[in-house]
Amino acid sequence: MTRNRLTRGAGIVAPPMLFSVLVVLAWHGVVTLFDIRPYLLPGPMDVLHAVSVHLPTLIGAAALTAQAALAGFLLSFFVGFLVAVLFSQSRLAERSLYPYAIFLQTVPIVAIAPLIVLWIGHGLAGVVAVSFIISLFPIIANTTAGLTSVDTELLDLFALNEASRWQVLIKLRVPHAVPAMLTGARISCGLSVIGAIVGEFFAGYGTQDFGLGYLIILTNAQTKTPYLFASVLFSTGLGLIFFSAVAALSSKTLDRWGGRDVN
Amino acid sequence: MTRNRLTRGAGIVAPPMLFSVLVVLAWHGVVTLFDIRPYLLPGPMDVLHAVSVHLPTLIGAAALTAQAALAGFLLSFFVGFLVAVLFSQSRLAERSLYPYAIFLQTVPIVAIAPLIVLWIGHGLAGVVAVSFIISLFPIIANTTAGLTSVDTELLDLFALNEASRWQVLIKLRVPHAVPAMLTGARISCGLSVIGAIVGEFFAGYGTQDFGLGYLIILTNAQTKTPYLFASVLFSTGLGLIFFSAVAALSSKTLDRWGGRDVN
Amino acid sequence: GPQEAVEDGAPDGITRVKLALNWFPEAQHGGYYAAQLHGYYLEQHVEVEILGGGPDAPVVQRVATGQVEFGLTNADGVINARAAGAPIVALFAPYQINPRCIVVHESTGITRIEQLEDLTLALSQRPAFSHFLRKRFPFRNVTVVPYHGSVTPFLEDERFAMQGYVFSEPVVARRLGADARALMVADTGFNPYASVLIATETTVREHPALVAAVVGASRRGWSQYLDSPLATNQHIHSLNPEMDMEILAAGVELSRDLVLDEVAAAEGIGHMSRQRWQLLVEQMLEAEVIEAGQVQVEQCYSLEFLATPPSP
Amino acid sequence: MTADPTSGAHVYATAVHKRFADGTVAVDNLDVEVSPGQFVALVGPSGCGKSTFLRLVAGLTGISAGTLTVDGMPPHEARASQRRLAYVLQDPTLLRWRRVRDNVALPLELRHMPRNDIQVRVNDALELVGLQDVGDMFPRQLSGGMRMRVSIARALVAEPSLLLLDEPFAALDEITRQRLNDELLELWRQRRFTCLFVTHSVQEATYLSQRVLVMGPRPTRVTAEHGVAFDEPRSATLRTDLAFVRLVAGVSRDLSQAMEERPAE
Amino acid sequence: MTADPTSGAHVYATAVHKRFADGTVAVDNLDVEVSPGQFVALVGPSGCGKSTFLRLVAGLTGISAGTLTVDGMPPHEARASQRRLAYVLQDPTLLRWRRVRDNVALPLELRHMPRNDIQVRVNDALELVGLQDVGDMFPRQLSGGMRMRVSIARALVAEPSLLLLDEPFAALDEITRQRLNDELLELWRQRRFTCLFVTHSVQEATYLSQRVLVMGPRPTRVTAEHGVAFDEPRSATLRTDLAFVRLVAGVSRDLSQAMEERPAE
Ligand SMILES: Nc1ncnc2c1ncn2[C@@H]1O[C@H](COP(=O)(O)OP(=O)(O)OP(=O)(O)O)[C@@H](O)[C@H]1O
Ligand SMILES: Nc1ncnc2c1ncn2[C@@H]1O[C@H](COP(=O)(O)OP(=O)(O)OP(=O)(O)O)[C@@H](O)[C@H]1O
Ligand SMILES: [Mg+2]
Ligand SMILES: [Mg+2]
Repeated sequence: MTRNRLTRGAGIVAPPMLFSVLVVLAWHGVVTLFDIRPYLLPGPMDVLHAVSVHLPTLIGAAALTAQAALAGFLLSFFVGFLVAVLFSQSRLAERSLYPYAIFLQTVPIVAIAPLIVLWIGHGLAGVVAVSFIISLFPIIANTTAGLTSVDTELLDLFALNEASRWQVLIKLRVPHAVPAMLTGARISCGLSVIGAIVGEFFAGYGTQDFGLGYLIILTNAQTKTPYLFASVLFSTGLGLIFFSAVAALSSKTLDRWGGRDVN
Repeated sequence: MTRNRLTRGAGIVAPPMLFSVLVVLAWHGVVTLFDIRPYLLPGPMDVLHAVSVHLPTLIGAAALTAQAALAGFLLSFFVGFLVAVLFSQSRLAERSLYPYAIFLQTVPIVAIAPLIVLWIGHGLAGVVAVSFIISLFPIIANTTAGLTSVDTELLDLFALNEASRWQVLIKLRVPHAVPAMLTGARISCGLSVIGAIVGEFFAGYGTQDFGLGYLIILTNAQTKTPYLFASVLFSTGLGLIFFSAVAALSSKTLDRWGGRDVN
Repeated sequence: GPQEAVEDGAPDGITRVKLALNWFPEAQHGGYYAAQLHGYYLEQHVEVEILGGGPDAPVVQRVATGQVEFGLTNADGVINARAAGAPIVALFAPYQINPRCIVVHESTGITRIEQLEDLTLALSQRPAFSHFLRKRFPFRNVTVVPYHGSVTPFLEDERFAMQGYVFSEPVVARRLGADARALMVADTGFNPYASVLIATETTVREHPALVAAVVGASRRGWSQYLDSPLATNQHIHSLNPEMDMEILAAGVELSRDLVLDEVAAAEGIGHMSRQRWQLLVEQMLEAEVIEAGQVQVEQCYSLEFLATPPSP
Repeated sequence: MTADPTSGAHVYATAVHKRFADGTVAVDNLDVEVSPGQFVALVGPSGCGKSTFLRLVAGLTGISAGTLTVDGMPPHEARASQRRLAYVLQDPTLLRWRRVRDNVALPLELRHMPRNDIQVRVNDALELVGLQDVGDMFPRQLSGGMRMRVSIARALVAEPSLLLLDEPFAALDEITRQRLNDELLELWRQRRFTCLFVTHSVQEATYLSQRVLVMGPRPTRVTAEHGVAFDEPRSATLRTDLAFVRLVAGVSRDLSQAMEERPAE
Repeated sequence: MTADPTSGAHVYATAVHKRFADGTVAVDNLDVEVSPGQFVALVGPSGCGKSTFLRLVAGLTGISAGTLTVDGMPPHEARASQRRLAYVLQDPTLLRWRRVRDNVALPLELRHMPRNDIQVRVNDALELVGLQDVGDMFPRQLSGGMRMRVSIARALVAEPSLLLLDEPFAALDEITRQRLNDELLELWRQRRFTCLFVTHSVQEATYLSQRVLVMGPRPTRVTAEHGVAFDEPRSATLRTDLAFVRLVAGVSRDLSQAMEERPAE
């Protein structure tokens, strides 16, 4: 049983690993073959070297960014959920408020950075705010879609039992929306990482601390491209970790929603 | 009939309009009451004034940005669809390639700007590329979810008829995924606008032409905040237009998918 | 001479090259636009297409990969590029004095960068000077926050200071009613040449006549621009309509002092010296922006094309 | 008419007309009155409008013309009053993320009944339909007939004063069906709710009800009616009673006639 | 055994065992052989494993132990060979975004039949089930019985050599049901496909089939078998034939016995 699970685990992990190895080899090949300069596109060895040299710095920065991104993601998940609930309860609210949600989605952070800093301040809070703004919309859109796409038959069932609006929401719409919410979370968790990085461009953490956003700006300005790519790799790593966590949660939860006969 | 439709149209449009008026009044009130400086948060009259003064410039810039955003959106829709199809066909491909999709989602554009410019060039193409990268992921995530959440009973039906993989895809998975794809499109259309603006930050269009991204950077640098907000307003306007177009398309299409008895 | 510039053999005898700016067109690019506008490049049988930049424009990479023949960056950018292995060479340096400054409120009474304390300082992590300053000065009780291009926070807070270009942020801030004072970074001794014309080693080696033509014409352009900038400013304004004539005019005023210092008066506009490159490399080493052995000072620049002063 | 919550609801329909958004007229000029506590069976050709009629009575969809009241109120108001409605829809309509037990508990949960009471009642209802062993399974683990029985159990826990059943036993084997027939009759005898029962089995209709209404093809109306006045309590022996067999034959004849009037689609 | 594509398929099962992922054993030690062209009816208590058996024969799920072949091949291979399979699932299983007509056309479309041929066949099939007028509607606009008839039409257009029907007529009124019984028999007489027919109506099972298999409660196996050897073609008068009535009574008795063996859930 455990053995079996282990081998199955290997079967799941091995092919993507293999594929990654191929990608890295191809990357190395291209960089070597076309003699691409490291300041433009560093080869995998260059990036690896940068990682090894700057590992403590990268880890520290990634930890700080992860913290902000996680907070931003959780905030966007909860707020987005509440907004979606509001939208699902009132077409009027939906029609009236959607434009403002789109405003948040389409506003360049640089334009509202002074306001964010003024109202929320520099440091972690500001970074979290940016991460939140950037990762909010997918939660709203997907959760709203999930909450409003309930089968009419099930709505009838609840109407027959004179369920209150609240009961329809809690016992029907929300459970029905769970898969859609998880899809929204999959999108938002990556956005929360890039949001935290962008937030660091504008808000920072203070004099001594810094996250991946700082490293990215710095290494980019100084044309330290291998180091830049190492930082980007860490940001993608964060995205992957977040994504995997959401995916693991999904597959656990969704068993209940659409589990299949494994035969 | 037509009359009726008109009044109904008014019934749909009026309340959000009214709400907008309230929001604008509240905004005006706050700015006046707390005597907020226009360079920090301009009042609605300031923004309106900026719009009226710079209208031709704003329209020209918005048109250019719209063009890039539309191209980026369409590209991400098609590419995202194809990637999702690939993911739905092979868990292996999904597991192997998802990390790269997340890479695209979490990479700060500033880090890969030189590569984009090198491979795709400055001008419209570069801007479109950034818009594409930023708006791709939601299409992939939602379409994949849609393609893979087909009822087992329907899959059985197709298996019974010895449908090929391709037929299952074209005649079952894709139609079933349409609502999810449209939700993805709702998210991506706004992202494509912000993507185009970010793209304009470093790729530009050439000597004479400029989009909203240029206006935003320049007005921000000179702290012409009312004008900056006017530009942001236009960017949100673009987002709204895109969103409304997708929403209109949705409600037309979705009639077929889950139309309801209107009684 | 001009004849040699035809070497690339375009049918009409004109060589077409591109020049990538590091920002949207503004006063710090004035000399190059003047050369273009007044036909100085064309006189040398070179047609220069000037490409505007933006906040994240990758100028060094574009030059290094040959997408454009020429570009503009600051001297520290050249050193960064060389440290990364990009064969970039500085050819011509109009700004002898770097226009970088720190903007403070006059009410703080601060008159020198060393005195910065008890305030919030918006400093981009991009340019080398910010690292140099932070290494060099104690900055007691100074909170360093990112800088993102707007003077709004400065206007809001008396104890707020920020980086800037002497002809941009202080001007904007004053126009909005603030008592802005610009403290020149160059006064601290960290003074990289600015708006430096760059090309690759290959271009310099294989097309010396072209390079000479462009440098010569640019030099003439700068001289012309500082003398009578109006036409050029109008041209810049037409390309970058959000850059108004007033700011451009102020920019020229301030630029005169930064471009035409004693050295330039003696040696001609755009002159560079080994000592200053050497000093800059040492300062960047001190700021830990580069590492020892990464950069050979001599390779950073070429004085070859500055030898002959421009014809009037 | 005032409602007595301990007895069944009163259903009254005159000249009821139902037209769907696409123009289909499902019910036309239908007149039906069901006294409180009556058990009425409806039979009629497939697609004639039986389910539509039940949906109208339940207030799930509105009538297009005519009058339809439950206890003197429009159906949705009656539903909202303290009078309880239960409806076994034609499809099981279970919540796929809830276990069988929790699906059955739903109406009681929605009524904020204490957990312990719910548990007792749910167990009773599951036992009634013969599903006491699968309470912890999910709907997808059940057979078609079992799912339908879950839906029946869910309706019965609600202790309604008006019970609507739309072909509840069609997916069951004859023996289970018989047993559930008797259980239903027994419940009805105890509680005297009003019951509208749609079935395609004329025999079942006759066995269970006090009146059998024969409905014509779409747009449907009542084309014949039979009173069923056998002794109570009824039991399986009734099925071989000659009077019963004759009545069944009579209803069947009316049904075929109704179908010939206008060809059903 | 080589397959003759013009005649029915051969189904052979010995010691078949089916255990679901959750541990439920639905089928245990089942032995069935169906000769090519035979019409076999299956009756058994709700939840015993009839649908599961059909799914095994269709190759939709795999057996856990034993042997099960169709034309000598594992079911999924048989399905993939040129032999055609059609299966009326217990639920209608329609594509909600396709009109009725296009739902029925699906199997032919999947086979790349020319459009014009499809149209003719679809019209015929819709007429057979009495739905010629609703071809342009969407499934949600149909009644439960109509949806099931669409599903039947979809199976019949496919001209299968093995036809599996899972309670296809349960949602239909008796007259429509009778008519479809006769249409099905007529089709079978013409084409001689092999047919496995699950029903809860013992009468229907006896009327239609050549053999009636009585299945026991879960885990199911065949507990009794009756040959049905009436003259062909059969017609409605058979239903009042004494021999027929006796046979029905015999099957019913076996069914009750089977249910008592172990209590069904
Ligand atoms: N939402 C709808 N829109 C349009 N037509 C509908 C709708 N629902 C039902 N109909 C039509 O109304 C008629 C009656 O449907 P109904 O479901 O009431 O039939 P029924 O008597 O219950 O049939 P069955 O015995 O097959 O369940 C049918 O012809 C059907 O096509
Ligand atoms: N996917 C599944 N997972 C677990 N158990 C299942 C699954 N599908 C069916 N079963 C169980 O297998 C048994 C047989 O189910 P099946 O659907 O074959 O019954 P059936 O004879 O068709 O009943 P009915 O007449 O009610 O349709 C049931 O007890 C059911 O709970
Ligand atoms: Mg019905
Ligand atoms: Mg079954």
